[in-house]
Amino acid sequence: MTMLHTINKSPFERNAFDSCLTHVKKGSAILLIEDGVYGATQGTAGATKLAAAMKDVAVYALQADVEMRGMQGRLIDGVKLVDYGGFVDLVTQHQNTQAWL
Amino acid sequence: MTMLHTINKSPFERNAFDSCLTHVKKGSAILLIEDGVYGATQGTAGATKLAAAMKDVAVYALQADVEMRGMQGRLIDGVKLVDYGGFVDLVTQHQNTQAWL
Amino acid sequence: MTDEMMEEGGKIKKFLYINRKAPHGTIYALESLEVVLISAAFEQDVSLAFIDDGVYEIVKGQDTKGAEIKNFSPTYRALEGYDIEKLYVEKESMDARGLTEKDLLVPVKVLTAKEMADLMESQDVVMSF
Amino acid sequence: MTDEMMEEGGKIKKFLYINRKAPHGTIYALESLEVVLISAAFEQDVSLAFIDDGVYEIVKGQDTKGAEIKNFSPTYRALEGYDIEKLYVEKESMDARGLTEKDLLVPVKVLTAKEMADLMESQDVVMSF
Amino acid sequence: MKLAVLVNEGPYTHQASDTAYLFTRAALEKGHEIFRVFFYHDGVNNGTRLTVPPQDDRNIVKRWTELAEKHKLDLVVCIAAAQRRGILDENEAKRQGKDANNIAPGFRISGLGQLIEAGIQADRLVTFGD
Amino acid sequence: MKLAVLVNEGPYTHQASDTAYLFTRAALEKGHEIFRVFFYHDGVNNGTRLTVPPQDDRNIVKRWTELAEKHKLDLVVCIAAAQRRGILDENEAKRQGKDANNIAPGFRISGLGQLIEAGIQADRLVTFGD
Repeated sequence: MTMLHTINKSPFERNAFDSCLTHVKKGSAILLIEDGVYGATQGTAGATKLAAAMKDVAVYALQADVEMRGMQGRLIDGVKLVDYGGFVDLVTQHQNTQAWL
Repeated sequence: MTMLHTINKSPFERNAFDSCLTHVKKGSAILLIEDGVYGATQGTAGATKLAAAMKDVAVYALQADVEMRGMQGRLIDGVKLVDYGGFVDLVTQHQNTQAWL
Repeated sequence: MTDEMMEEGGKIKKFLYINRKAPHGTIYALESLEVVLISAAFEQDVSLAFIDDGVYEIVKGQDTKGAEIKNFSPTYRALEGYDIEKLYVEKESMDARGLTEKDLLVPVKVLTAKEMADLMESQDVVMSF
Repeated sequence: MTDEMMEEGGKIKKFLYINRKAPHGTIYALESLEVVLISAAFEQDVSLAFIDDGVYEIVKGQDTKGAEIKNFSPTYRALEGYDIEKLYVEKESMDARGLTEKDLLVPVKVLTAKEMADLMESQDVVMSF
Repeated sequence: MKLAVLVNEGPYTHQASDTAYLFTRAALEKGHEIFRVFFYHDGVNNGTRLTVPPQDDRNIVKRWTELAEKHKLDLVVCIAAAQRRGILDENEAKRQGKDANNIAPGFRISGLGQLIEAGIQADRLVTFGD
Repeated sequence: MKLAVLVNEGPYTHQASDTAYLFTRAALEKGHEIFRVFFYHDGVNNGTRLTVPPQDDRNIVKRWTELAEKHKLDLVVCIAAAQRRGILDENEAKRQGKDANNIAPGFRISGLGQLIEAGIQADRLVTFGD
């Protein structure tokens, strides 16, 4: 069984990002939405942690949230962009979803 | 001129506590309210930083908020407890107030 | 799905309620507890997890008189009467806050973060507050 | 108080609006901007500070079409027309986020955290969003 | 697949209610069934018909109402959370002795049991909040 | 001294409105003048008369109304923030074509200029929020 973890908080402001990375298991997926997308931006401490986690975990980001924050072109390699339909697919493809609020 | 800084966030959950400590100047005061009182509890990383800041800055905590969280008797030495009237006095005694929300 | 059929034809699912926020500063802890109490009537397989600031929810000695707010912390003690007995607390979260099991209102099982991650993956429904 | 008397008998105070939150995830950035725009009519001495995630508010290239939300970021460019020209950004906050002045929508003055602390202490009214 | 959605924050203040709406719409477009959208905590504030957002911005409440009409969605506002925050329908207003109500079309007020039931009946429950 | 208070969060959801109330009451007890209490962001939700909190808990809206009556407090709800969130008085409801209003006694709806004015006129402005 694998899980989908969603993160909607900036890694600079809240501990949700770090707490999620502590609890994500191999084979699971992380979807960054809302302010969570800042966690995948180049040149930040969060992205370094995320890159390390990406050996075991698939990382996605919601495209509309990336663009509304002007972060398009700034994400680290390996983060896959999805639209809202892709978000729905990730939910149905995983056994359960945990929102790191 | 000296300032009163209020912190109402847990240092574990948000960056308000750390950001306040970065911006507080010698002679100013910090008042911990609401979830901010966790920042002064013994045996935590926040309290170590706060103790270092206390050489230059007076630190207060709102008693009602300490008690409602069961943290009475757990605060580090040197943190002065005030009631809501004491909160009012701190506001009037300092030139301005910045709330680290 | 790990559904089992009950005699009435209903499903039994594993529900995990994850509490990550401090009490009082926001209402999430209180309203999470209200969900948990209601869930007891549905005869599901209910677990509660306390991680990060959520461990503060079940700290002893909460006294809300000075803040003139209702004290809901004794309600955690009532969970047992609703047959909600699987309470898990994360060790790393307690350690970082200078807390031990003796500081808690209710009997709990202490899990490491790794064990907590295993628990999450074994659930059908995870609600986080 | 550093009040000065204007001809009309009014006071001029130093107002500092501190922006510490990312835009879009919450409404604080947008509603803070609404306060700043209104304040222009009162002929006070207005400064804006962007620290922590607040620096994201004035990042270039924000495109809100996909999220179907109104894009308010161009409004920061209009501040100059309201004679609101003192915009300060904290260097440490930009550095931690991999941002430079070239990434910003509007001309700003970059301050260190220490200089930002000095700015705060020199104000009459500090509002934080 | 049968999905349930939990919305924990009010309109405009947090992006959560926007994301929940766009997720729900996308799920319907993909042919999934939305068993229920449950509004809890400040999420109950999505269900007031008294909002008047700026004309050049989205109307979050109206969007929910229209989506519900189009797809026969079950939009449930938690009664306990709604009472604390002042969201009432006609029955509740009468029962509580209030002189007005503010629930928006397409929403109904009910108990927390509806959330648990959604967790049981739906194949997936997705939470949007702060 | 002359104080002004800014409340940025709604009742119950965040402790901010409790702290603001207890601070304001303490300031009045100490003989200070409260120039104005301004409600912004979700703080406007403090001004709805439709709340029905549990009987064994505090009634946050009623407390503000009573404190305002006793001390002739000026409780101002920001009109722009209120429109987004569905807080209306009778005039606003009429102007916007809404069939109900929900403002609580003792509160009035006005513009953001009232907040700036409070900052100018009061000796201190204190902010409570999230």
